[in-house]
Amino acid sequence: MTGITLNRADLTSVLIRAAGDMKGHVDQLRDLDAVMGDGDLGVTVGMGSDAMIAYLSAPDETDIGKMLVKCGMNVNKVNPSTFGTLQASAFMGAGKAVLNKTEITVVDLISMGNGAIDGIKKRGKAEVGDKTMLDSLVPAVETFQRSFTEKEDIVEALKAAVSAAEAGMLATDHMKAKFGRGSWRPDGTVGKRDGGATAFYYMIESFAGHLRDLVNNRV
Amino acid sequence: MTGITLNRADLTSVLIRAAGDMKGHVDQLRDLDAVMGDGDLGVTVGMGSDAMIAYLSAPDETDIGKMLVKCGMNVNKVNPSTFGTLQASAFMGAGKAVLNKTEITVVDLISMGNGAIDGIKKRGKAEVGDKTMLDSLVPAVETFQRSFTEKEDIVEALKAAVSAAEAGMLATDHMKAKFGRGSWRPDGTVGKRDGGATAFYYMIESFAGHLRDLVNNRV
Amino acid sequence: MKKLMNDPLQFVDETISGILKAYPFHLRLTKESPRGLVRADAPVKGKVAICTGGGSGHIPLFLGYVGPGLLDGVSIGNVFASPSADTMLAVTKEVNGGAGVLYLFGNYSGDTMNFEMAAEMASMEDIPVQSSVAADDVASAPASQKERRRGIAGIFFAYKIAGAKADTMANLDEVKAAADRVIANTCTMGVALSPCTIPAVGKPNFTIAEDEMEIGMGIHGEPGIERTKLKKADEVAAIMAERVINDLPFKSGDEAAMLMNGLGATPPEELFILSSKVHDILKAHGIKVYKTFVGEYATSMEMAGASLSLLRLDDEFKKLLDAPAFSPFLPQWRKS
Amino acid sequence: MKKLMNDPLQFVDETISGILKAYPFHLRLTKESPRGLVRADAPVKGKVAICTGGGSGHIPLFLGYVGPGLLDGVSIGNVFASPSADTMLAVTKEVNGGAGVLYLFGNYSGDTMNFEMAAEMASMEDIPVQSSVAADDVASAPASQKERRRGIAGIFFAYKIAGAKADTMANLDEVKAAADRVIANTCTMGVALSPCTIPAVGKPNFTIAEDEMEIGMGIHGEPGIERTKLKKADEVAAIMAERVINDLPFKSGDEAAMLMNGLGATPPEELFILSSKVHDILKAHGIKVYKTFVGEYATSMEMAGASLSLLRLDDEFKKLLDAPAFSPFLPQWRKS
Ligand SMILES: Nc1ncnc2c1ncn2[C@@H]1O[C@H](COP(=O)(O)OP(=O)(O)O)[C@@H](O)[C@H]1O
Ligand SMILES: Nc1ncnc2c1ncn2[C@@H]1O[C@H](COP(=O)(O)OP(=O)(O)O)[C@@H](O)[C@H]1O
Ligand SMILES: [Mg+2]
Ligand SMILES: [Mg+2]
Ligand SMILES: [Mg+2]
Ligand SMILES: [Mg+2]
Repeated sequence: MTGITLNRADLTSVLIRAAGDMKGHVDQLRDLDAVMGDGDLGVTVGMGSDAMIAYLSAPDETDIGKMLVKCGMNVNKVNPSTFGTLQASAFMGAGKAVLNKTEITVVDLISMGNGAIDGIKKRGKAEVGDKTMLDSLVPAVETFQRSFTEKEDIVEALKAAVSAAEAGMLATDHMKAKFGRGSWRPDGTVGKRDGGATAFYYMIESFAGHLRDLVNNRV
Repeated sequence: MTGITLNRADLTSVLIRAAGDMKGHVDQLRDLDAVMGDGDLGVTVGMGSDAMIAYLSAPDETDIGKMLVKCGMNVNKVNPSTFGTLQASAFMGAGKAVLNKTEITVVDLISMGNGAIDGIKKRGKAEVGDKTMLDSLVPAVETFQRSFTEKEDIVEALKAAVSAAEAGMLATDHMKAKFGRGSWRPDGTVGKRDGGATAFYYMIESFAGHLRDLVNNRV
Repeated sequence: MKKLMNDPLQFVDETISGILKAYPFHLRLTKESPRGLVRADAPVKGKVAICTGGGSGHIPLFLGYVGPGLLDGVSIGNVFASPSADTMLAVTKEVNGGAGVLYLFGNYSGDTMNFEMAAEMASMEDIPVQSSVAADDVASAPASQKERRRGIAGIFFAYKIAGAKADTMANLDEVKAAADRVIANTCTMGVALSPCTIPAVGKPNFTIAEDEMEIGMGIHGEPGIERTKLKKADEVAAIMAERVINDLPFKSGDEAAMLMNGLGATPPEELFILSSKVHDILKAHGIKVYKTFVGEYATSMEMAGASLSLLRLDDEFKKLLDAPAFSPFLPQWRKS
Repeated sequence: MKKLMNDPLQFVDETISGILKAYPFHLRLTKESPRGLVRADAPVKGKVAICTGGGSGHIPLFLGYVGPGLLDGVSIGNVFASPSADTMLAVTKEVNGGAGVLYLFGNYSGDTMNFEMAAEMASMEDIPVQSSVAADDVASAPASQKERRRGIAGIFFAYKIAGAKADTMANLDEVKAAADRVIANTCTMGVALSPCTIPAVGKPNFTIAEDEMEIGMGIHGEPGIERTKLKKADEVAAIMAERVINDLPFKSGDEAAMLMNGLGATPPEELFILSSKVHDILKAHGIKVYKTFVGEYATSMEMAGASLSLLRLDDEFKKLLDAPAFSPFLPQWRKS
């Protein structure tokens, strides 16, 4: 199960399904953001998902890299909030890692994950531990990479990544916010879960789940 | 009891006492004005009475006419509301009727009453029946004049004047307001007593009462 | 009552004090009255002076309209109460530049009577005075009894145009004629969504439900035409526009200046949403908007609501409306 | 929610539409984005262009500062939300007069990140871009972490002075340096008395008791320093003034420009009562007020409250502050 490749249609179908799933979480995300921030994260994630689905249903690029960059730009256009912009940066970073490709391998997937992290870090200046989306994304990508490098089993690696994302999300409970609206009263954020980390956890979980289904169907 | 004359001190003592009495009616006047107008009549009458008392306690004019004109100007200064301005106009009209006098007779008193009416009418353009202070003042002055001309008894004439003022005040219940804030919804004023007419009734009643006491003491 | 203030009885005097500290180049007190303000450079020799006055609580009304190209002096009353005739006289004496004085004020009985008294006193001091009384609120009396109407935000047009006319060194009769002609061609209609509180009273001047509005309410909370459920901005704009258009009436081919005035708490965003719709309605009626003013020109402290004023224009009015004028209380405008 | 509006989701677009109908001589839309507005005469050849942007609900922020002597273009977000980078890019392209573009905006993460993205895209189109980020809210972070502070009403000074600097045909580095120097010398502190409601959300953004105020609250309802009982105006003025004075710190002998800004529902009368006291406090500290601005310069829709901003002046700042500028959204001012 190592040598899997995904074409543009494979990737868009996984992403579209994951985006669709996100819409089931908007109320929870709104409530989490309302505690420390301004409560728009539900709206924000909903609009971003709609934009993803709209673009990816009829992408105007055959190059997967360019398609992801454009997907990010579309997300930003409808949702230039902090979350939306960083989500867009993640797409653009992922896309830049696989420019000029019409098929991607698992190694490319790892590059995409790291590209997404770079995009978010470059734009948002945050690091792991700052109580942001990075706290679920970074452990997920790292774990996926380590597991796949060690065992060359994508299904296994996806499972491990989801667990790492979940642990990362739960760990934000104990962190102080260094960025975003919570950072103006950092002590007030301790004991509260970060909305952005939660949103990314759900995205990772859905993406991994649909990708696993696709892989399993192929075997 | 016909040939009574009043000097400046007599007149100021009667007016000061009447002004003092007015302050017992401010709550009722506020409530009446609140029904059809803006509810400031209580404040307005209270401030006007204070200004009267302050000025008349140490008037800077020996001429009774000029003193009344200045008293009016002082009332207007602290209270330029509709009521205050018309009350000031009444004082000025009354004063103009007795310019250059240091003593006044009952005939002068009648001229002062008519001067007050002229002052109010000239400034406010209203007539009897328009649901204003004129509805208690005009019958009072007319009745006083008629009664005194017929019977030459000032005490009798004062009593008649107060009854006429009261009847005039009560009659405003059935009138439609043609002036002031009530006039923008005239039908809504029917069934409601006019605050200005009520205030003038109390002023007339107090003025008459204290004047009667003075006359009686002199006999 | 949630106000940033100190002693409610000092509300007006402290406001005046803040204004004088903020804009010493612009305004000064009269020598004889602490409630009279005049242009820092008053009197302007040979120019007809224009005075206004009224109750406090309406900034930029009334004192915000004193300045070059506008008015020369103002008398300031307590909140929602007329200033006194002797303040008006003090102002009159300090602004008179030898060409006489026009009293230009809104139609409320306290103000009218006090300006009348002041005019009589001024004439005893040989200062020629004339009066023009703004009465633009179409909701306060039928068109057949225009002289009974309340004066509200539309007085802005009379201030601007009479001020510019006086700057042309026109004589007192001509300035009064210009003001009267503006008043005759101005119609205003307002809506209120929430009350305000006179500081010395301490409780709201009227009550209105969370889902209600009052159409035609006056700027002191005087009764309007109808209390209804809160409507959409487009409906509110249509109610105001139709009533104002039909009152004069404005006709296809007319040119107009439009003022969408906020009463205090209503955000500019909402005023622009209303004015957008009014523009569309005027266009549909064939009425051309020469100039639009949107913002707070006549307020009622923290009251929420808006009013629409229209002035029918002719060439003279257009020229005078475009003439330069200055006040730190007013938004800037530009020659059209 | 008591608002004069139609569809909450159209709130911003209808506002823009009303503005364009009201002031067609002043502003126009960008060709590529319905959320980008530029000066009607953009681009100005050879002049450094200045762009700003931010969420809606703050008029005159942000679009009211576009005009001659001020800014060249603005990107408009939804209520309290950043505009998108592609709108910013559209604006950048239309205002660039060949001398480059300065992005001058308030310190919020959404805005910062989007302007950064736009700057990267602009540089790919060979338009030189620099950024200056206003962060004047002393209540949002200690002075040692000034760069973390929120940007609030004090950005007005940066707009005015950078705009005037650009008008001198200074180059991009010089205009940025002027803006940065204003930002470094500006401190602001606000108080809020009541919340506001984002139209699409439909309920107030925070709750506060009838007798409470929040000291240091941000213009979107971000947490302040302390929630206390409502205090007298003089105490509120003192709290704001002492905090602002001590932050830079301002010293005896300094000259300052002062802005007493209203958040929306607070009447001008109250702002003047506050500013009167601040004048007295500054005098007692030996700080001379060169120019005072009182009014609504950065609002939060119907929120009640006020903020005090002080800018330390030098000769260049004074000259640039006095330079002519025009916007129909701003009160007039005068050379001192
Ligand atoms: N600088 C940053 N880098 C990475 N993530 C961030 C940063 N700032 C905020 N976040 C994430 O964004 C989430 C909030 O997003 P959003 O609600 O869109 O913010 P806002 O409403 O303040 O624009 C936070 O929960 C956090 O996970
Ligand atoms: N034109 C007028 N002439 C005579 N009296 C008047 C006139 N207008 C109003 N009034 C009287 O004044 C009273 C209201 O006075 P006040 O409360 O001071 O008025 P406002 O608050 O409207 O200035 C009314 O009750 C009425 O008696
Ligand atoms: Mg947000
Ligand atoms: Mg948020
Ligand atoms: Mg009154
Ligand atoms: Mg009254």
